[in-house]
This record gives sequence, structure tokens and C-alpha cells, in this order.
Amino acid sequence: MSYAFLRTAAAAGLVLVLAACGGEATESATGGDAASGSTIKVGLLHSLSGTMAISEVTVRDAELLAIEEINAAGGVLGKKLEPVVEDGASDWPTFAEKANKLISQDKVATVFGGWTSASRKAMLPVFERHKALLWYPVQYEGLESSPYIFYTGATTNQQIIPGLDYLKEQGKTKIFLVGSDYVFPRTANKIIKAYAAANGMTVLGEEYTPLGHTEYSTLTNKVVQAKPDAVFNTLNGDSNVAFFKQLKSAGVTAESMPVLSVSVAEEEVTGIGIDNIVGHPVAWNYYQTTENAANSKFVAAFKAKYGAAKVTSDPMEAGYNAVYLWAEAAKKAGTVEVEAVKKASGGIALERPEGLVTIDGETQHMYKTARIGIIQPDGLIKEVWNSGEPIKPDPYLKTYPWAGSLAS
Amino acid sequence: MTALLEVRDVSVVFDGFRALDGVNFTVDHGELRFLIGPNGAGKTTLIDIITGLTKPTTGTVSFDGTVVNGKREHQRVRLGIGRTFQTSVVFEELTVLENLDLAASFRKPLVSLLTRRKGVTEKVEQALETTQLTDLASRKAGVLSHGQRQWLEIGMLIAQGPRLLLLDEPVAGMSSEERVRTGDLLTEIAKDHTVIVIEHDMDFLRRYASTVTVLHEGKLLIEGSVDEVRADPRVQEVYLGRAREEAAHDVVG
Amino acid sequence: MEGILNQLPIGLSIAAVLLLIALGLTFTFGQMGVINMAHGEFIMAGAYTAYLLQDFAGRNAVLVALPVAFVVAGLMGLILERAAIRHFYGRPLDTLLLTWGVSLVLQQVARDLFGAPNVQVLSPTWLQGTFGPMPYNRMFILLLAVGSVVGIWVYMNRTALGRRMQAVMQNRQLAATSGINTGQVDQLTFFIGSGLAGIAGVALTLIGPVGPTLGTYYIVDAFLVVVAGGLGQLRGAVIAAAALGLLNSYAEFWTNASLAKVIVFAVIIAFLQFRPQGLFVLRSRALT
Amino acid sequence: MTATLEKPPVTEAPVKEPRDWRGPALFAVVAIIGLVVMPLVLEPFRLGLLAKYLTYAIVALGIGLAWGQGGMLTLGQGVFFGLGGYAMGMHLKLNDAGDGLPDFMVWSGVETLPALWEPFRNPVFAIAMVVIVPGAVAWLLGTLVFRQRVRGAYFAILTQALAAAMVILLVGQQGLTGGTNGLTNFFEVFGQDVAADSTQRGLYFTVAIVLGILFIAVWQLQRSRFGRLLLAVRDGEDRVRFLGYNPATVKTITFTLSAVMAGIAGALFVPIVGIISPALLGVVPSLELVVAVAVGGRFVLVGAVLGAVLMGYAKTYFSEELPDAWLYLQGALFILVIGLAPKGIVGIISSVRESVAGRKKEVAA
Repeated sequence: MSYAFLRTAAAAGLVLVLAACGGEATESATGGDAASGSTIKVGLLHSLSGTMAISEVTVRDAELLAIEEINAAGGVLGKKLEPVVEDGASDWPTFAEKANKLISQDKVATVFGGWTSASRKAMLPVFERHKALLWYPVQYEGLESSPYIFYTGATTNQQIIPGLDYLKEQGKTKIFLVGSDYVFPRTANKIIKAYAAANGMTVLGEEYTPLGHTEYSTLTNKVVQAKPDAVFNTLNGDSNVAFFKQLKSAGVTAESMPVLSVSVAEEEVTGIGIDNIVGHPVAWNYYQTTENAANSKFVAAFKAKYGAAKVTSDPMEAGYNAVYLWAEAAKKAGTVEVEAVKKASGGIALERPEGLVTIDGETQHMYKTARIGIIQPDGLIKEVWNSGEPIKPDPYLKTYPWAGSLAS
Repeated sequence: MTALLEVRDVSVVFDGFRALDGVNFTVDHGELRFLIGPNGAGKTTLIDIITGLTKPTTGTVSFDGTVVNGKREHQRVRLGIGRTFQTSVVFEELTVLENLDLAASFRKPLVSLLTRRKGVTEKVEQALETTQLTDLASRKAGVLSHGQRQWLEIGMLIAQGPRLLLLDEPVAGMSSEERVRTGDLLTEIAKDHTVIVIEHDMDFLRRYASTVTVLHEGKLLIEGSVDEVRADPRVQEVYLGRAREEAAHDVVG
Repeated sequence: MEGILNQLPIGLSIAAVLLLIALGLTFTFGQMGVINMAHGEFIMAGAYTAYLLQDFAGRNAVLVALPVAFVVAGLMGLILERAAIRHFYGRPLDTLLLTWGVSLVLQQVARDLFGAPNVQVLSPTWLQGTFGPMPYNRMFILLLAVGSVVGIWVYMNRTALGRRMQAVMQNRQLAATSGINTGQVDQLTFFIGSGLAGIAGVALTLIGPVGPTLGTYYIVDAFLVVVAGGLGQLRGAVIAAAALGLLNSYAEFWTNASLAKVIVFAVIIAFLQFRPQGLFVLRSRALT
Repeated sequence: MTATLEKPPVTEAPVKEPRDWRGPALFAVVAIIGLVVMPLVLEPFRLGLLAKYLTYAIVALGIGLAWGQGGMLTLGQGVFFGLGGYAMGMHLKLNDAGDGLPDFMVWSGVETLPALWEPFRNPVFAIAMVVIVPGAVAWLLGTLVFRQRVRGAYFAILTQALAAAMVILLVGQQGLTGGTNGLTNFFEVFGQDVAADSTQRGLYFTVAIVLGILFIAVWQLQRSRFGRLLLAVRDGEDRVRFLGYNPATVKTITFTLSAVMAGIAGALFVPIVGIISPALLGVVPSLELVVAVAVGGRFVLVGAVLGAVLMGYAKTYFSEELPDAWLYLQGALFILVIGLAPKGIVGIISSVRESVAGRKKEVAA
């Protein structure tokens, strides 16, 4: 009797909860214009759950820090920024759905969001249809220039190509390509092969593994058998942990065969195990150790807000920059209206933690300095090479003759 | 005219254990045959072989002149071999009527099954009457008593309209009253069907059986009339030896 | 040529990982018909045990963690069995879904306790280096798998408890009527099966990421081993793991990692055409 | 019912049975709410979400049929959803591309349109494929697997592995399938601007009507002899063999039907949500829908539909309001439903009604 009663009661409660959810969810949020009232709403759309949460949560944190700092300094156009945070849940249709919600329900002035190329591709049509703005903070595979997206991470000529320049300088001419099976590694490797053909380098092998793959002994065997001078690594996420652990145990060292990674930043180093990756090079535009006043301030503020054990990394810094760059453009335009902000953005130059960043009005990408770093025993990354000056973004590689066939 | 069922030289080996060992077994049209033997003699295994539930290691099974070895269970049913189980399995979520209707409809083309059942067919009606389950027709089979379930199984078998019926211990666990009713049902069915019955109960056997086949340790011990079998010393030994151990449950006359 | 030869030990070491993960599953699956989707999270618990023990044992945490993780994961399994699964015997599909719910919750618990990023588990210095093509840590895992198999074999065939377990596996009702406390045997089986997951988790810290979703990477493959090997069949699991390990290794060597996974799936479907119950089957007369 | 037994009709003459009007009446009420009230009350964004949940409800209907009625727990329903979705997505992509190549092929370095894509230009062919491809895959898997009597948990694991393998296959063929990104950025659906409110409204009506039709069809199927047979197969597959039926055929047909429904849902999902990607085919989305069906009530078709819509809303609501809690909640909900209310919400409602009715009787007596 009591059991049956309990069962019924529990279940009835469940129905009520669900019904309530349904009911409330259908109630529409009524948001006025982004700039009406005393605040300006901005959307933050990253994965807070699922496989990508590991990376994206930190970017959101950096963006929130920037909003806080800007508000402390008086806000934008005399109004405080009000962040509206949504969860993309590591699921591309959800990104599209939430982008739609931020634009049409919350009526935000702009959105900062995304990490994977797939999430950006899913959001792109939403922003283009609604003529709304997205600031995308991660290095990516290029070959895109949406009029409604600002790309604050590196495109290929600011990360991949400098990485190859570095390997060539080091005399590493025989390389092996290892990547996760998705669009960024495949595109990156196409560029690498074209570069290699034009620069007297040889590509000894090209291997892809499914996302989330963790068994790398066969791949390690293939790499070792091929005897390359270096490996160009475009693996993503947890696969890097398995790859570096298994490479290390197969006896491969940074001296005998350096592995240049483009998706391993400060945050991933501990998870991989410092032991397993120390001495290997990485290619980015920013490191926690990058020396300048803006960066000292950023690192200190970030640690003060989120804890001394936290590290800062390139995508976080690019997200942090995005908020400042948008605020600057809005100030220059005198409004948060999308077309005006776009028009005002070209040529805006700010000293950021990574150095001078300038918006290229034509492509809506940034001028960025490429930096190669080596992973240190303390888990941080020390810069050993840089491009000297910010490189003009060239998402379609139009200025590289050898890349002619790539971007038809 | 060939026999309806012919089992030749059938052996079955389970992980080294010989459940059946070179059994030859023939049943003619219209016969009512009883199959007896102590536990583990291979009775149910023999029925499983005939109906296709178990594959013989060697030997052949022919039904009405054709070898059925390669055929699957449902294909043998379609040839006209039907069976019931020791522990009755009826579909508890369905009504008695639906159970019977399902049993009667297997020859219909699959497409015609997409329509709803409308009314009751003759075959089902007959099965209901024969098994005296008419009053329970719209009850779910899940609420039936043990005896009623057995009758429903037999009813389903009748509704199938098979040419050979195999009944595995139809009266096991029944009250004496129910046994009588089942026995009457059996004689009724045997009038116009070929039937093989596995049974332990010698009283029941004496009352209804004509020919009896005795299995022991996977081999065919003897075949003959009830009296012949009772008189055979080997049968007495097999059964008495067991009877001493297990008290006088399965008394041999 | 050398590459081809190297794939042999690599295949075996993949097999060892598969076997370690599948051993516990094949037990609980075989005896109780329970598909424990939370098995992967017990593996994760084992891995985090090794992570936590680093504070005390430093680099040798992996060794200390083996028995501790066995107990930790075992107890988690025991709690799950007592609290939930025992109410669902005979309803394998419901258990599957129920334990999936449990696995979701456990993943989130791990995320809240240890954070979403992967954590660092340093492997002992004496496990660094290679013997021919075979890294020491892979040999360690191989030995661990062999040790577990031998241990289970001895337990099942040489101890009274183990024989009871076999009896329950073969015929639950008969075992119950002959005076075996099947509930107790179930608890013990679940404890051991889950404990083995804990050991697997410790082993995986040597070669893979240690994070909240660790279990999800291996669980599908492990289930395939159980399906191919047959329910509750120790020898079936060993042979199936070896076969799948080698198949994986060579398929990936000659094609690529993505295609290898697809090939493995296709081979298993084809295999089930000949052996629908897996390699080895417990025969029974029960009609379902 | 016994009244119908008076005289054995030789042919199956229809017999008048008292009709229960409550079911159809409820259906009509829901239909009016769905087709009239919702489009008036909800703004376009929320209506779009509801349309999305209704596509899930179509998949759930199929799961309810295969699992609730047929006992086949399929954890790979996402595969069929995806196949239908890709068939539709390919057509939309080609339609947008005109004489050129779909955008992703350009950046994947594909220079000529793969032969596999060519026929999808034709809308009739594409729509046919939405039904045929998922159906054929399910039929093939079903034939291979059920013929060998692989069932229960084994079947569940195999469908799960199928989902995993399919995702890897799709991701690996980037030039052909768009890889992880999948297919997105559609402009037109059958001549209409896909983003326009009127188009989205039209799509909502389409999916609601399709769901209604499929619901009635499955309902009829459930009440037919085939439906009874399916229940029998669920409860005693081996026994059914001895009734002269081949359970493998029954199961394969049912599994194929459920796959076709998932395929149709996938095809409708694409223009509504604007994307189809391998992630939608994976194990997790498939399992989430199974959860939804369990929550709603797996043994009753209404339960499956109700569960899918409610869980869809719950997911959206919690991820908007309490993103961190969603996983806990989903897990807990699942444990609670399977553990305490295996018949789901529908079961709870009916047991509440029964206990109320029982109390009334007590009072009356």
C-alpha cells in the first residue's frame, strides 16, 4: 500500500514538474531593443555541458571578465553590458537554436560564442539571416569570411603556415600528419601538403582518427616506422592525451621527433601529463607567458577572479579580446546597431595581451602575431619564435602562390 | 502408404552427453501414441527434435514422406506439426479469444493481418467449444488458472488445425477433476487427429492409451500395448528402481 | 615488414585493454543478465582513485591504486546492485536504461568533484621505456589482464564461492532450491565485476585521458567483446578480446582508424550470422 | 464481447461492437490545440521549437512501436533519423547550389559532384529516399540479426554499435557528407525561403499533420491482428514459432516501420532546424529519445508522443535556466521513472484515475 502510494506520489510529482517546465518554457521572454533601458544585452554562447565544455567554459569566463572590466570602466556608450549566457551543449543544432533565441528573444546587441568549426557553421546561417553579429574566438581552418562574423582567433596563415615556417627553419623537412577526423585537420593538412610541395618538404604520411579516439598504438607504430623529422598534430581534445601518453611510452621524445601541435594550449598540458609533452612545440598567437603590460594585467585579473591555479590560453585571450574589440567599435560607431558597428570596426587597433591586434575591415579577421612556443616542465609555454610583426589575415590564402588550387 | 511420422537413427549430443542415442520411432495416421520414460529419458528432447527446437546430431525426421531436418520451427508448423509445452506458454496480455485467433490465422497472408479481427472464425469457435473456454473468451489469458491455461494451449493447437499433435505432459500439476476433463478432451481430439502424448501418470495412461513407447537413457526400450509394456521386466526395473527412490508417485500398476 | 610484425604485440595489447574492461561486464551480464551501462563510470572511478592516491604514493600510485580501486569500484557496484539492480532481475532492458541514468549522474558527479578537464596521473618511472616494440606499460596491462583472468579462473573453479557462482549462472532456480543464497552470490558477483572495472580504470591511466567521460570511450567496444564471446564465458571473452584486438590493430594498420571501427562492426554482425549466441553458449532448455 | 460469439460466422462478417469515443475525442482536442491554438499563441521561435519536438515525437512513436509493442529496444534510432535527414539535406543543398557544388564540397576540395549526390536533385527521388534508405538499412540489419534470433540486450547493443559505426563513417567521408559539420546553411525548401516565418509555420503544420497521420496509422496497426501478433512476439517469441509464424519477419517489419518513421522525422527536422550532422545520429541522442519514451509511457502510443514533447521542452527549459542541473535531472528522472513508474506518465495518470475510481466505489458501497 505505502509502496504503491509512494510510487504514485513520486510519479505525480514528476508530471507536475514536467508540466511546469513545459509551461514556463513556452512563456516568451520579452526583451526590448538591445540598447533600450540602462543596459546593453550581449549574448555568450558556449558549451557549458558535454564534451566541449572543458574548453569553452574557460572562454566564457574570460569573456565575462572582459564584460566586468568594461562595466567597471563605465560600460559602453554610457550603459552597462548585461551578459545573457546560453549553453550550446556541445551539440551543433543546439548552437543554432540558442543563437536564434539570443537574437530573436533576448534581442542581444551581439553574440560572443562558439569553439568548434561545426558550431560556427551551424550558427552562421542564423546570424546571416537575422543580420546579427557573432564574435568567434578560436583559431580555425579559414576559407570563410561571413559578413556577420568577426574572427578573433587565427586563420591558417597566422598559425599553420608560421608553424611550417618554423619547422623548415629547424631543418625538419620530413613530416608526418596526424589529426582528428573533421574539417579543421583535413583543411589544415591540405594546406600543409601544398606548402610542403612548394618548399621542398616531404609529407611521409597522413592519418586521421575519429573524435574521442583513445587507442594510438597502431598510429604510433605507423609514425615510428615512417621515421619523420617531426609530426604536425591537429588532434583535438582527449585524443591528445592518449596520443602523447602512448607516443611517450613508445620511446619517442621531443628531441628525437618533435610533435608540433596547434590545438594544445596551457589548459590541456596538465591533463596530458607534463611528462608526456614537455619539450614539444606548439603554435598559437598568445601564451600566458607573453610579456607585455596588457597581458600582466589580464593574467592577474583572471587569476584574481577565478583562482590562482587557473591558466590563461590563446582562445581565452581571443574571447577576452573580442569583447573589447566590439566595445571599441560600438564606441566609435556611437551605437550598437549592427551595420554601424561593422562599418566602424575596420582599422580599430588595440594593444592586447597577445600584442597589437588590428581589425581587418575587409575580412573581419584580425592582424595577429604568430608565436611558436615550447612546453616547459612547469606546464607553461615559453615562446621561442615569432613572426616579428602582426600578420595580415588571409583566410583564402590568396597571397600565397602555392595555395592557388586550395581556395577555388 | 507411408507412416505420418518417421524418426530414423536420431542421436542428440549436448556437450558430450547423449540425450538421444539412435532412436527409431514411427507413428501412423490416426494413431494416439503415448511416450513414457523416467526423467532424463529423452522424451521432451524427442519432441523437440520432431518440432525443430533442437537439431539432431545425426539421423533424420520425416513427416508425411518428406524429410524435415532443415526446416525451422514455424515451417514445420506450416506442414502440420503442432505442439504444447510442459509449462504452458500462453500470451497473458492477449485475451483467450485473441490467443486462439492468433493460432488460427497463421496461414493467412501477412498483409491480411493488418486488418482488425472482426468477429470469430469457425475454427476459433470450435476450439472454444471443444475446450469449454467460451465463457472466458474475452478474459486476458494472464488471469487463467493453471488448468485453464493448459486447455487454452490445447485449444490453440486445435485452432492451428495440425495433422500431428504433440502434447508434453498435458495433465502435469492438474487436479484429478481437471485430469478427467483433459482426458476426455484428449479422446475427443484423437478421434480425428494423430496425437503423441508424453505422460508419466500410469493411471491416465491405462485409461486412454493404445500404443506406448518407452524411452530410457536416450534409447528406445520397448514399444507395444499398455499391457505388453507393463508386463515387460525391463520397464518394471526402470520404473521400480526409480519408484523406490522417489516414493510411489509414478506408480506402475 | 617490421611494421606488420609490430602490429602483433599492439593487437595483443589492445586486446588486453578490451579484456580488462569486458571481464567485469561478462560476469554481471552472464550471471544476472544485467547490462550495466554504468560500468564505464566504475572504470572512471578506478582511474580517479589512482589520481587521488598520487598525493600519498606519488608516481607509484598506480600500484597502490590497484587494490584500492578494486574495492572502491566494487563497493560502488555493490551499492548499485543493492539499491537498484536487484529489483530488476529478469528485466535486462530496464536495467540497461536505469544504469544509463546512473552513468549520466556519475559523470556529472565526477565533473563537480574533479572538474571537467582531464587530470594528470603520472606513470611510474619503471614503466617507461620499451621492450622491442612493446612499451613496458602495455606489458604491464597485458600482465594485469592475464593475472585477472587467472584469478577469476581459480576463483570460479577452485573455491566454493566460485562454484556457487557457476551454479547460479547455469541455473538460478535450481541453485536456489539447492540451498544457495542467490542474492548473496549476486552481490558478490557484482562486487567482483565492478571491482574489475576499477582495476581497468587504473590501467587506463597509463595510456589514456583521465576525465569524467573516460568510461564512455571504451564501453561500446567492451560490449561488443561480451556479445562476441558469449554470456558469462571466460574463455569466450578472452578469445573474443584477442580476436577483436588483432582485427582492430591490423584493420587500422592497413586502412585507417575510422574505417577500422566500421570493419570491426561489420565483422561482428557477420560473425553473429554463424554464432548468434557468441562463441560459447550455456545450453538450457528454457523457453523464452 | 461474448455477445459476438453467438453464431460462428463462416466469413468474417463485421460485428457491431460499442465504439469508445473517448480516444477519438481526445485526439480531436489535441489536434485542435496543435493545429489552431499553438500557432496563434506561440511566437515563431517557440513554434519552431515545438515543431522540432514534434519531429522527435515521430521518432518516439516508432520507438514506442518497436520497443513498447514489439520488445525491441533500439538504441540506434538516431541512425535512421539521420539517414532521412541527410537524404533531405542533400536535396536542399543541391537545390541551393544550383549548377555549382554544395559549399562544404568546395572547402573539402571536391571538384565534381559525386555520383551518389546527382539523383538527389530530383525532389521526388529525395523524398523517396527519405523512406527507402532508412527502411532498407533497418530491413537488412533486422533480417540478419533477427533471423539468427539475436534479441533483447544483444540487439540493443548491436543497434548502439551501429550508431557508433555510422557516425564514424559519416564523419570520415567529409567530401561526401560534410564530415562533423554535417549539412547546414540551407536557403530554400521547395521554393520557399527556409528562414521565413511563413515557411516555418508551414513546416510546423506539415510535421503536426504527418505526426497525426502516423499516429492514427500506428494506432490502427496496434489494434490489428498484426498488432496482437507483435505483442505475442514480445512476450513469447519462441512460442510464436510454434503457432506457425516466423517472429523474425514480424520483428523485421516492425523495426523497418519504426526506422521509416525516424527517417521521415529526420527529413522534417532538417528544414525546421536547419542542420543535420553526425552528432544527431549518435548513441546519446538515440538514448535520450528512448528515455523520453520511457518517461511518457512506453506501452501506450500516447505516452511515447507525450514523453518526446515533454522531454524536449524540459531540455530547452533547463538548459536555458539551469544548464548545470540538466544532466543530474535527466539521470535522476530516468532512474525514478524506470525504478518507480515503469509505465511512465501515462501509467501514473491511469493508476491515479483507477485509485480515484476505486475510492468512489468504496464511498458508494
